[in-house]
Amino acid sequence: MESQGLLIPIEHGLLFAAALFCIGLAGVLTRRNLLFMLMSLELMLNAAAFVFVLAGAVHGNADGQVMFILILTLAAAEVALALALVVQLYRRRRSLDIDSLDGMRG
Amino acid sequence: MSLVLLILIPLLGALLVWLAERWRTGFSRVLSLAVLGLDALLLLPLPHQAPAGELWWLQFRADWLPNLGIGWHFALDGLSALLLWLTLFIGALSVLVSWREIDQRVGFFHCNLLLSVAGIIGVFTALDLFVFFVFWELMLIPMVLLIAIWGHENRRYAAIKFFIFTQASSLLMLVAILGLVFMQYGQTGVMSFDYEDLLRLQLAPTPAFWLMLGFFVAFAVKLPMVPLHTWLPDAHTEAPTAGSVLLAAILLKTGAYGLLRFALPLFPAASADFAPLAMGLGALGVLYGAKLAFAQHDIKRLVAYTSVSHMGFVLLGIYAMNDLALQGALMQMLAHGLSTAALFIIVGMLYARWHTRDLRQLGGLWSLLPRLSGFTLLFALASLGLPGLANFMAEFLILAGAFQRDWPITLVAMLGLVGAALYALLLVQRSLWGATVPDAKVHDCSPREWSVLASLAVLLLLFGLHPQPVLDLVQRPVAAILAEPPAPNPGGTEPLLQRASMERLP
Amino acid sequence: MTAWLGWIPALPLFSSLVLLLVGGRLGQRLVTLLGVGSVLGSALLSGLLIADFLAEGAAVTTRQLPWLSSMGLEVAFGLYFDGLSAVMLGVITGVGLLIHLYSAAYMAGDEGYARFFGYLNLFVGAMLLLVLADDFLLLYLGWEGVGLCSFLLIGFWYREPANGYAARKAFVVTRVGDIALAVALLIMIQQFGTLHIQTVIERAQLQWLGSDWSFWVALLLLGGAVGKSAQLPLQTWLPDAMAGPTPVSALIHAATMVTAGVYLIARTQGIFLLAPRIMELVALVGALTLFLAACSALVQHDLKRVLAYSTISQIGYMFFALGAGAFSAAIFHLMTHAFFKALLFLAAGQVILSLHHEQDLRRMGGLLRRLPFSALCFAIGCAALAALPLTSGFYSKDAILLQAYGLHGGSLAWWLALAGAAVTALYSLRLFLKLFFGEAVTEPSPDMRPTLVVPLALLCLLALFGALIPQPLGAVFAPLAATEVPAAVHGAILIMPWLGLVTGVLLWRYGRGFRQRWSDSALARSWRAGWGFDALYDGLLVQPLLLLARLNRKDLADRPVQFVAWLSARGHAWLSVTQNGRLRRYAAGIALGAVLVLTVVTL
Amino acid sequence: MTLLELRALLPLLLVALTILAAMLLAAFCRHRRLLFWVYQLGLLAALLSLGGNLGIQAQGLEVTPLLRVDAFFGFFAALFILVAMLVGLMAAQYFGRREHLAVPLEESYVLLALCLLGALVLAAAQHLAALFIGLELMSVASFALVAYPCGGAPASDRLQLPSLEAGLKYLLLSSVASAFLLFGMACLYLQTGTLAFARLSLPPDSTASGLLPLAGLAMLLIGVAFKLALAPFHMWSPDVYQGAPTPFTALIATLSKGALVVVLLRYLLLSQALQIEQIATLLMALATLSILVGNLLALRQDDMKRLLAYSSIAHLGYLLVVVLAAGQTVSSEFALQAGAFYLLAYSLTTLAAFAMISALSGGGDENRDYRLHCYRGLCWRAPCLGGCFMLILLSLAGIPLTVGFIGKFYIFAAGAQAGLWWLLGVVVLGSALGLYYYLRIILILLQQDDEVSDLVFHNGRWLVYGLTLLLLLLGIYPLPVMQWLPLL
Repeated sequence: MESQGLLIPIEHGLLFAAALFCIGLAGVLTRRNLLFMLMSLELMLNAAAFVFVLAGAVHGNADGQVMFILILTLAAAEVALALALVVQLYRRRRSLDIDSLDGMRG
Repeated sequence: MSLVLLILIPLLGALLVWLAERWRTGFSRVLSLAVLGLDALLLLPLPHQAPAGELWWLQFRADWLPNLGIGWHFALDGLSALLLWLTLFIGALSVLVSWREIDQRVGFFHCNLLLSVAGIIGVFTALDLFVFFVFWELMLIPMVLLIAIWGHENRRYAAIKFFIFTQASSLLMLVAILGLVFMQYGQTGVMSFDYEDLLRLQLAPTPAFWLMLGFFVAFAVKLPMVPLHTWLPDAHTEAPTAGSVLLAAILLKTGAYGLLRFALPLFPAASADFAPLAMGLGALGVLYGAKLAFAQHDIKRLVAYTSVSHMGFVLLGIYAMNDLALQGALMQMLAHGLSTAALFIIVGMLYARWHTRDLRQLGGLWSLLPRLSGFTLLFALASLGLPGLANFMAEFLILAGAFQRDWPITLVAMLGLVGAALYALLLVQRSLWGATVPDAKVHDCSPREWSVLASLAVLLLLFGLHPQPVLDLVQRPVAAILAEPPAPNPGGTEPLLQRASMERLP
Repeated sequence: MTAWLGWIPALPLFSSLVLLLVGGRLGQRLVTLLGVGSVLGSALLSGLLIADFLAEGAAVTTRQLPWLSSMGLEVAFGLYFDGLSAVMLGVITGVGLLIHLYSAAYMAGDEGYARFFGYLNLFVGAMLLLVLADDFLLLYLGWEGVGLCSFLLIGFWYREPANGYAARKAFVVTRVGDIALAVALLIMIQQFGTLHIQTVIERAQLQWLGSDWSFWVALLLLGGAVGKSAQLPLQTWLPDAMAGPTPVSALIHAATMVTAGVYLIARTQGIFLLAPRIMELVALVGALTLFLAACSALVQHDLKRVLAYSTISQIGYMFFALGAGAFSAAIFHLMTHAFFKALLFLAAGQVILSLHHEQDLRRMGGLLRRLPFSALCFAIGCAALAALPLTSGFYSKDAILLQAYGLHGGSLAWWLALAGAAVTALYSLRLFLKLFFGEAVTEPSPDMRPTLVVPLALLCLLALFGALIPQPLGAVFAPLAATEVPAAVHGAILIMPWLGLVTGVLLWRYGRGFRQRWSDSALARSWRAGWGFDALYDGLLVQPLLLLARLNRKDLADRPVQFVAWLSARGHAWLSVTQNGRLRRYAAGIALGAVLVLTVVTL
Repeated sequence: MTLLELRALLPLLLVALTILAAMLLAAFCRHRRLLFWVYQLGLLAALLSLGGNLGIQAQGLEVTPLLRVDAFFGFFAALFILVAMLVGLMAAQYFGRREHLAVPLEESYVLLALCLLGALVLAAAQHLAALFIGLELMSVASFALVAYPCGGAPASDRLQLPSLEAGLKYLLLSSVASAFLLFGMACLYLQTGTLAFARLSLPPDSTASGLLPLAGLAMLLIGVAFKLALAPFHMWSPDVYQGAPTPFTALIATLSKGALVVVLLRYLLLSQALQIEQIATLLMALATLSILVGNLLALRQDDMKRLLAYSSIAHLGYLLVVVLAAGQTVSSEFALQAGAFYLLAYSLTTLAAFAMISALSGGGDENRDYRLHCYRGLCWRAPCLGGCFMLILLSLAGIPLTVGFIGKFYIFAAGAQAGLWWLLGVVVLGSALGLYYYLRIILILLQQDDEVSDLVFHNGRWLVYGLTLLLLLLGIYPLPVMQWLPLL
């Protein structure tokens, strides 16, 4: 499916989104601070949203952008809840280190 | 309808017994005896021969899950009648035997006993494969509880091992049943679990072999065939006397019954090809069981391994696939049921008196308990196959039948007779003779114990000298099992099961 | 008359049932009455029947009680009475009655008295069933019943573990023989669909003329006979069977049970005649056993073991006769042997009793003056055993050697039999001399117990004049072609016993030093242990089985099950390590999973 | 939106109405019992409305390209509403006597209704956007439910820390999974050009362009697999199950997993994705892994809730067998019926198990202790409860005369018809392992020992009796339910 109005080939867009996604994933894996994990989480969601916009552009219909907005709302909701929990965590542990939360195992 | 009552009475009886214990201690024993008696009374008036041209004496059909083709289908014929009588008799015996042995939670004990009996009766009469499977699994749970609650030292290990062995193998059978049903669904577009419909199914050799294997493994685990028998010694050693009597006398027979009712008729060709291997395993079982029995110090393990050896004979008989051998196999199931039940009862009595099962501590019982030792001697002789007792008659018929089909394996199995002599006489010599007399001041058989053992002895002698009624009872079912599938097979597999090759002179 | 045939085995069986069930409560007198009375009854009945048979000479069969009718097999309780069973009946009930009388006194006061008579009657009943059986299965029932009773009676004094071991050894070794017999029965079922003795033999002669079925069945029947009659190679159990009370040894291990094998071969001579090679084998087995047992008897120290080996050797003679085709001579020797061997055993019992249960020959001697009556009995018994003229043994043994020469002359077996006669004479003389001459060691109590004298006296008469009893075997066995025997052979047969006696006397008088050296020599020791067969079987079969049993008590088949349990426990341990509660570890799990999934999909 | 479409959507609308009513009531008059009744009656109304438009569902109506209201939706919507009502009941009893702990219960009903709405949307979804909306609606609501206790006044760490930890873990990991899911959906959208559940067809030559749909589908399946806690992505579920309060754990185990299975079934059937050979092998690998890992992890587990988590991983593995069977044309509608019944059986049994635990546990109200040794000798102390516990365990193990057995029988039947012999072998092996730990618990229940155990009986026992009775009845006579099983 050749890109009609697109200037750059789709593969570049896809590669960019994949790179962004992997960076986000790496961020979640390596960072110990909760906030940074949330930020890298946002990164992953935006990477996925980017592909939607790209697809929308390729096929010339607005579904892609609608999905982008939906993803934004989702990200907002999740971050709101996450931050509420971060506050609770900070009040108890005075630290945002995620590894301190390993009470349940086995 | 009375067939369903046969199952319902012990089922309801089980609940009643549990409540009865709360009402008055000791009452549950009498009640469970009454329930079994009632069941026997119900079985008595049933017609004891098939109406003309009909295979089953009595049938009961009803719908259960029509969209899956499952229905309540019970039937009674010679084969199941014989085993039902054995079940009720052994059930009554196990209640009698545990009169004084079980003292805590007696109501729950008898409830499990009756549930297990109900499950077994269901297994022997069910003709719908799904219903058969349900009862097959149902009879195990009460038995596991019996072992787990009232058993001896490491009863947990034995209960878990018994449960997993039998359940996992029965799941294999479920896969085989479903495979069979869906193959028939593929061929005829009708999904039915009924025995008669599945009998008419024509299977290609390879799928038939795998499905038959599924059935065979489940029944081989229950009838302890050698490589899959390791659950038996633990389960028997740890079970209370009533539990091991029920287990040895009846539950092992459900395996053999399954082979006779389902594995052989449903897959005649595959079974015929599989027969040499099965007979070989049977003969191996005879020898291996005898060798292990010979090596045991624990008397209950010794008796448990003798069951492995005797059931090896049954397997040999079943897969010899001619009339003599099959009648012998059924006779052996009956005789083994009686003689092993008696041996376990005696071991229970010894345990009640000296709280030990170790042969090295027992000895010189003849002088202390002459009557009990007399009975032990008699039943040990029965288990080694002394002519004049039922076991010999059965083993002789099996060997005669198996000899015609595959004589080298039969010769190997006959070595088991020497093995039987070894372990039976070892049992007699180690426990009854010898000088080391355990110290306790104990009384000989109480009237209850004496009557239980005497009834078993009389039955063994009766069937040893006059086995004809049993042989006539199973005459027609055996012929039906060996006959080709009822439907005229359009040029399908030619009847492989040739008659016993008896060239009779004119 | 024939209606009573059924009662002959029934009487002892009923009385044994009564004795075993309620024997404990009955007084000693009542037990003796029952025990001896039942055998007396069947003895009288058989006497009448034999007399009747001698008059008319017609074979008799009783009504067929249906026992088993399965699809391919019809078996019934039926008894068959002809010349052969008449002789056997006479021997069993006659000698049996005398032994019962003897044991009433011998076992008096033993706490298992009722149990003893119960087993003895059960034995007589089973033996009568065996002899009168019309169907092989009924014969097999008697066959195993007899084996069972020998087990129970050998292990009668159960407090002594050695007796228990001997009993078990006897039963197991005979069981090996029984299996051979059972296989023969199975072949008959397959070939003829019936086990009725007469029809089987009849059809065998019709159908098996060419085929080698007769070879195999005859061989198997021989295997069964060898097991029960303690012939080579299954003879190791009889010497140990002496652990039982002496009357038991007399009845079972001399007169009746051990001759069951001879009866079986005689009864199925139709099949054996079809397989000449097996006949030669029977003769060879008989001769070999005869010679080996005789040599062993020569060096035994225990009184009863001497008699045991002598029994094995005399039965060897019977097998040799059967093998050579002289069936009637074999049965004749069977009868005479029953008489003098029972006499010897009972006399030995009396000697042992008076020497306060002393059985070792080395501690006996010089009893002539103190035990005159036993000396007399022993003299007659040993003379008959050595086959000196005017005794019954002389006629029967010579008949065997003469008739065997006719049919089988000059073969190795015959020469062995001849040499055996000499050795037999030697060891019977040695036994007599060792017992009643030489210096006295233990002080015996007087031996003239009244109740023991009557049976012993009767047996002495029978041992001397037993040969005169007519044997109605004409109808059963085909008459032998009378072949003339050269005078030299005839002479040799006559001289052999004297040769043995002379050498015995010379050795006793002058060879004291030689005898001492000889009895400690390696050869003597090996002979004493039954030519090392016991050690051979022990090493070959018993030890490996015990080792295997000890090795695998925990049942190897359980290993795979335990391995599966161990494997799943290990699996659980490894996997639960991954659940360490850290979120980043779980995220890493997801990432790894994603990589795994993508590779699976894109490969 | 014609009137007919509105009537078709009535159940969803009624649930949305309950959410609004609950929220307003929670804001103005915080009366716990009133809210409970508003919640239950709202759901009941939705259930009745569902019953009302059976006709519409019979022929199936497409309401906006996103949703499709048909018999398939009807059956599962009813199941989810019933589950939500039962969870509501369990929550009321679980938090019932905890006034002094001041855990405000009112908001939980809002979240429960939200979760239910998400599930209903998923049940009717036939469009990737609807899938996304429903999934996220349900997930975010359940994050809040998991972390619910730490919403109240700051009480002892012992009570609130585990739920906080569980909530955080669930949120973060689930968002990562959603990211995967979205990325996959985006790739599929790039490939097919439409967001509806369109037929996926692999271009014959598997060049680079062929990889895109495969990768997209794989990423989507990763997201779904995480939510269903299938094997490689299962690590979160034990901690979340243990941390969350018991009723809400039940919700996650039954509602969220059930809804996802429904939408997965619909998607795979509409897109015929299972025709693609790699996807079938992927699902087979996932099923085998989760059956083995689930059962192995549960083998020696001591905590009851973690054990139920692992056993639910294994049960989802069994359910994948049905999903695979549904892919094959020969057995697809039988497999659908099998899947529907198994879901019913699984939900009923899991709810009964969690109701049992919430009614009965070690330790007082605050620090509930679900370790197995607290339950030893239960059969002798409280025979009825002990009996119910044994029946529930037998149903989990799939032993006859329980609904679990009929469910397992259906699994085997679907597998046999579709010819998945190897997978059935793994199921047999898995259930053999399962038998071990279920029997181990039964033996603990039957243990006789006399020293006093710290077992505490909370309220909620009648719920357990009711559920066990239902479980037994459906096991003995499941015919009425079987007639309702939907066809796609």
